[in-house]
Amino acid sequence: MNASLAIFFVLAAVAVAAAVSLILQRHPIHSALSLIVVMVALAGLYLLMGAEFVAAVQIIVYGGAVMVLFVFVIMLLNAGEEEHTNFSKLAAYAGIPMAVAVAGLIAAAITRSTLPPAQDPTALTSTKSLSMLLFQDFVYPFELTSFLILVAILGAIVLAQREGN
Amino acid sequence: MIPTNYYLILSAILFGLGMIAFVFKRNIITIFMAIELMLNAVNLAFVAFSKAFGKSDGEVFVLFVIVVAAAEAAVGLGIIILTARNRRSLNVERVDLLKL
Amino acid sequence: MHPILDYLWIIPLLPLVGSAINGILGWNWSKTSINAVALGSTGLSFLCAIEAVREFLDYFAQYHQPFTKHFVDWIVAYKDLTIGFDLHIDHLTVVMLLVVTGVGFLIHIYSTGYMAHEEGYFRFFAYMNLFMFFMLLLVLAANYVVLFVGWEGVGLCSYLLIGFYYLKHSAAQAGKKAFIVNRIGDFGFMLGMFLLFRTFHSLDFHTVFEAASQPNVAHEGLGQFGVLTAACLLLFMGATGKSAQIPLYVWLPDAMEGPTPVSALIHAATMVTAGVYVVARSHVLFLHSETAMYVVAIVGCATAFFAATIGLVQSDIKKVLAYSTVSQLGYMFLGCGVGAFSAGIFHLMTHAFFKALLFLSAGSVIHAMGGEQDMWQMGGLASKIKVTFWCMLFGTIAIAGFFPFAAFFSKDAILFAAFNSQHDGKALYGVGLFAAILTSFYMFRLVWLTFFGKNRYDEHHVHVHESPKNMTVPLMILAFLSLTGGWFAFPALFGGKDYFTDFLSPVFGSGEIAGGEALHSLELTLSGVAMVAATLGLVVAWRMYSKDVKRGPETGLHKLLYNKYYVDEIYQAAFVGPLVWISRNILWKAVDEGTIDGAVNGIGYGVREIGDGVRHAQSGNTRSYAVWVLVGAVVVFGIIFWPILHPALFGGVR
Amino acid sequence: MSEFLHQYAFLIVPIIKVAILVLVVLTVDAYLTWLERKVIAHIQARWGPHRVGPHGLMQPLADGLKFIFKEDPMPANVDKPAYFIAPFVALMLAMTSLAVIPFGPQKFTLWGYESSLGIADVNISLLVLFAITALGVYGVALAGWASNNKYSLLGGLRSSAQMISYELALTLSVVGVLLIAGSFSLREIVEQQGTSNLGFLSWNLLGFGQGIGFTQIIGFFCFFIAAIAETNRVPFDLPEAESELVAGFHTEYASMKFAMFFIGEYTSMVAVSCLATILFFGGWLSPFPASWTFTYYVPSLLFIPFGLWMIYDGIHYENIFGRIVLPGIGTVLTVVGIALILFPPANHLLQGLFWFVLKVFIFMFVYIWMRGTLPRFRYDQLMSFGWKFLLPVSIANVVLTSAVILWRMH
Repeated sequence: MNASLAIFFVLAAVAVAAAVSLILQRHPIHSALSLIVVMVALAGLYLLMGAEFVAAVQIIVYGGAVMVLFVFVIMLLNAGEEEHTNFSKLAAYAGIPMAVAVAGLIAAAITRSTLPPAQDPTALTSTKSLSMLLFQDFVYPFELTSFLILVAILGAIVLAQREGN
Repeated sequence: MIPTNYYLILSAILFGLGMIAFVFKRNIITIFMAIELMLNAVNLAFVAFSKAFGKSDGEVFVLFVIVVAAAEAAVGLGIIILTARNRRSLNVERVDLLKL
Repeated sequence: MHPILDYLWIIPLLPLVGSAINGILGWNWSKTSINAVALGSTGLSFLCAIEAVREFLDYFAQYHQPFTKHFVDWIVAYKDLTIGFDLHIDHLTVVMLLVVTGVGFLIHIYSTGYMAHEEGYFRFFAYMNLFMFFMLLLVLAANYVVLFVGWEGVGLCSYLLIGFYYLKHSAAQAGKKAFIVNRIGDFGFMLGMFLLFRTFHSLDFHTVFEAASQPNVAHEGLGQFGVLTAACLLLFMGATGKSAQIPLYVWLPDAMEGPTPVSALIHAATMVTAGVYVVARSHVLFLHSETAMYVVAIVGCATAFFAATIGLVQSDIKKVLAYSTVSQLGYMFLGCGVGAFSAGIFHLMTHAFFKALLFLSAGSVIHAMGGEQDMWQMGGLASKIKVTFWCMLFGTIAIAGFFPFAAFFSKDAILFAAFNSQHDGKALYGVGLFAAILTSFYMFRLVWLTFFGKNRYDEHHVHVHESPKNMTVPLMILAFLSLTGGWFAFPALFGGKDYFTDFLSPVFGSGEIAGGEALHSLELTLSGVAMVAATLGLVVAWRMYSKDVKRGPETGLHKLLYNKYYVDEIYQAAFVGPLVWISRNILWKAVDEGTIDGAVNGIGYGVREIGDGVRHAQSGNTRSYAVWVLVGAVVVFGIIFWPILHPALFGGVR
Repeated sequence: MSEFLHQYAFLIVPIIKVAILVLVVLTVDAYLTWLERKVIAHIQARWGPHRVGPHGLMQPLADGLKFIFKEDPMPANVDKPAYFIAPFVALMLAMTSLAVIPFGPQKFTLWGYESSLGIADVNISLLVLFAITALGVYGVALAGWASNNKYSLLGGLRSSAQMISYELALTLSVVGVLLIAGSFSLREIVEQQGTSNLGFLSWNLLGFGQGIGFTQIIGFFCFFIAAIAETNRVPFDLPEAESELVAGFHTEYASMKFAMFFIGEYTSMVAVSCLATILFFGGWLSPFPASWTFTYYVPSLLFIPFGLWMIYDGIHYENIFGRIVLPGIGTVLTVVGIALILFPPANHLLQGLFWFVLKVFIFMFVYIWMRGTLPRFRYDQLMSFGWKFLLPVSIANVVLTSAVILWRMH
């Protein structure tokens, strides 16, 4: 039970607990907060694995931009408690079992599978090597994503602007 | 020294929770968050794998996933705003006309 | 060096081009330019034909074999079904070629005058040229398939031209009738082709005839008939359709609804003789099957007599000529049937001349009478339209078979051959002779009713006038031809040789029944008898119609004949009625509406019902969609992870 | 005892450092409020606080006591968890952001555990810093939303929008520096600025004498403006615009929770100032070329006169503070000054810290100065400025810098 394992379990517990609370919270903003906690915990796990750049990006983009957008929108629409309608009988009865089934399948598959153990997780992925990979091997996907973002921006603007202006 | 499977199991659990949230919650925004949660779970798996195999490709993929998620959030929230304006409700079960 | 033979396709192609130009571009052209195209193309192809004939004779002198040229592979379907676009010339083809192009050209010239005041001038000539194209294809074909293309094509053109006045209901009906009746014949023709292919694995004339000349094939297979008998009878069925023999002759009289030049070209001179041509072309096969020959002879003879009797009482000038055409075609088949193919072809040629002449003259008469066709509304025209009168008279004498006009020789040859044939030759001869009497009778009746006696038409409305030059000149040419056309056989009378038969001998060769020189005293006698018969007909006609007659009441036999033995009505009752009934009640109501539409609509209903059921799955409720996605995910993961999962799933968890 | 220390030094030493840092920062924040009030007062030709203690030096203490002892009401219909968490988030993040900032060049070894001036010395400290500032928005946003009050909500909305908008500019404006330094580590960035012997000319601000360096003055202005916006200071203090929104997002907060926001704001000011110092002003490097040894005495030359002045000024006051405290501090300063002259090693030890603090102090002063001078933006002006001017300019800066670097490399 060395330190890193302890940290892992703590973070994992935090993440799972936050995810559960995301489900249980009635108010979207609480769900959002829980999700932020999950993300921070995941960032911690990334650090634990030595993927520090990913961790930082995780917090900056997810925590600092995406989730802020969520919170912002929740505030903008002044969303209240969610009402528990059950119009879809299917979702009401079959939904959660199905989700559990999928998760169970994946988990079972993982436990069955034999992976090489993580090689020295403390070895940091140097940002340089990452950027080399990103800008040499994956340069076309990278450019494509930039284009995707451009499109997304346009779409968001078109969607969000009120009719008339 | 943490076995990769731990990470994968954790990611599976988070993914499952995300799916449960997806089918269980009624609020569009929360459902959106559920999707983000699932994406995060996948990211965790990616990083775990990239560490397990000692290649950084997984992390690059994570970056891509994050970017795509950001774009998706921008558009999706735009749609949500529009829907909420027109339907006066954020409950997905009340937004079932297959049109704005 | 044979420039035209090497490019033989130029001959049919020219009319096709003319037809295409006129048909596509000619709709707003002046008549002169349309004439230029139409006459130019046909005239050119006539010249080419002459040149081709010259070259062919030259070629034949060298190689002593018919000329066949393979141009392109047309159908290469089955391992031994390879049909090329092949053209073929031998002496038979030469005759047909000259007749078709020559007469066709003359009739084209004539049409420029006759159709001058008609609507759809360009359409008429486009059809005519198209007809020329198909007819030439028919006569030049080197295998049954190309021939069949021409065969169908002329059928199409005949349909189009019969229905030329498509606003006239009777014309449209006549066109349909012609087409459908021909279809019956063509059905037989196709079956014949299939049978030949099945037997000889080829449809090229050369191959088929080579194989057929083998002694062993004659009596193989197919019940008590030989295959060849069956094939010949089927081909002959096609011939009866196209050449208007019993029982399929009924369309030809109605075909007179078309413009008169059409009647002259298609329904007298060329197309209707296609059947004869096919029989003559396939003589090798026919000679192997006595049954078939006998059938041909019987049918021909019967038709000759039958049609002649009907012709006796018709009042419509063109109807009379139509029935006479049928009867003359009967003669030709009689000739072929008794094995005198050259005689049949000979009569075909002469008939082409004088029947074209008669029709065109009749057309000229009608033209003069301003469209009147009923002979009872004419009379005393001889003095008014002299040229037409003389031409008509020439034609009449020719067809009646007076010496020394064309039919005298040709018909004589046929009757002589019939007389000599082993199978009931005398009977055939007798009937043929009687038909000859009838022929001369109804022809002279026509002449007298039309040209003599006091006129029975209204002077004030009808302004009788002679036709223009471009109509009369072809008449004169044809008149000349129908005088001299028979003189090939002149020497035969005096023990000399029959040049026409001689000319065709490379084709028919030994196939000919050698009536022969030995009996030419008998031949003289028979000719004399024929003369007497013709005169007899003339005299009777003169006695009956020279003094002006009123149209008597139709009673008894006369009525029967006038109504053509009620054949149309019988067909109507026997075939058409039931057919229509079946088509309407079974094919239409039951099969089409019930089964096919039922299936189609049923599918439609089914789809709609299913959609109506499935529709509810798409509630628009995102959560249910999500659950569906999850269901799919379960399945997919189950499949993907199966290899590593099944111990886990079946209690193998440790 | 000592082996225990040696064994757990990796825990104990950081804890000690954190304790010290927190103590110092809190004091600094407190006296920043005093400084602010004084400066603004003088800008506005007033005296400012001068009742509590000499020059009102005891004022921050008094305020602190007041905050502590005030009643802490919980307004009706607030979202309790969020309402409660928000100030902690604000303060905690602000404090955390200081954790990665190196205050000096020295590394010292304590109980066999080597550590540096500054809590954590991670090699992506800049990214961490940005991550923390990125999260900083939640404090304000949550507070505004949770307190169930129109003004607060508007404040919260504004702040979240504003922070998202200016964060981009903030991040992009430092890319130039990153390109030059080729590292995320603040320490390396500082050291790289000191490579050449040119003094302040070689700072990133001017960027002379570095191999591939290029002046980041544009980057600096973008950074500074964006930073002010990030910290919700005048002229970007719309989230708490008194004239429009009473007190903006913290309208409903009182006593200690309010104090937390307050402290958090000042702490982030400090942090941002430190960051600006490090990125553009050479951090702890002295503005003079290292070869000019006499500049080592600049600190003492400042301390001694200031101390003497304090002693002289102190004796005007008849009360205990005047008689004892001020002269005491004055004496200490003087003694330190003299000591620095006498003991060069100590002087050497103190140089970096001195310059660093001095630069940060100047930045703080500029903050206050601006608050005293500039009017507040209108909201739409704020947005259009952020998106249509600041962002393009910083992007242009990135492009320009990278182009120059590329050109210099070949």
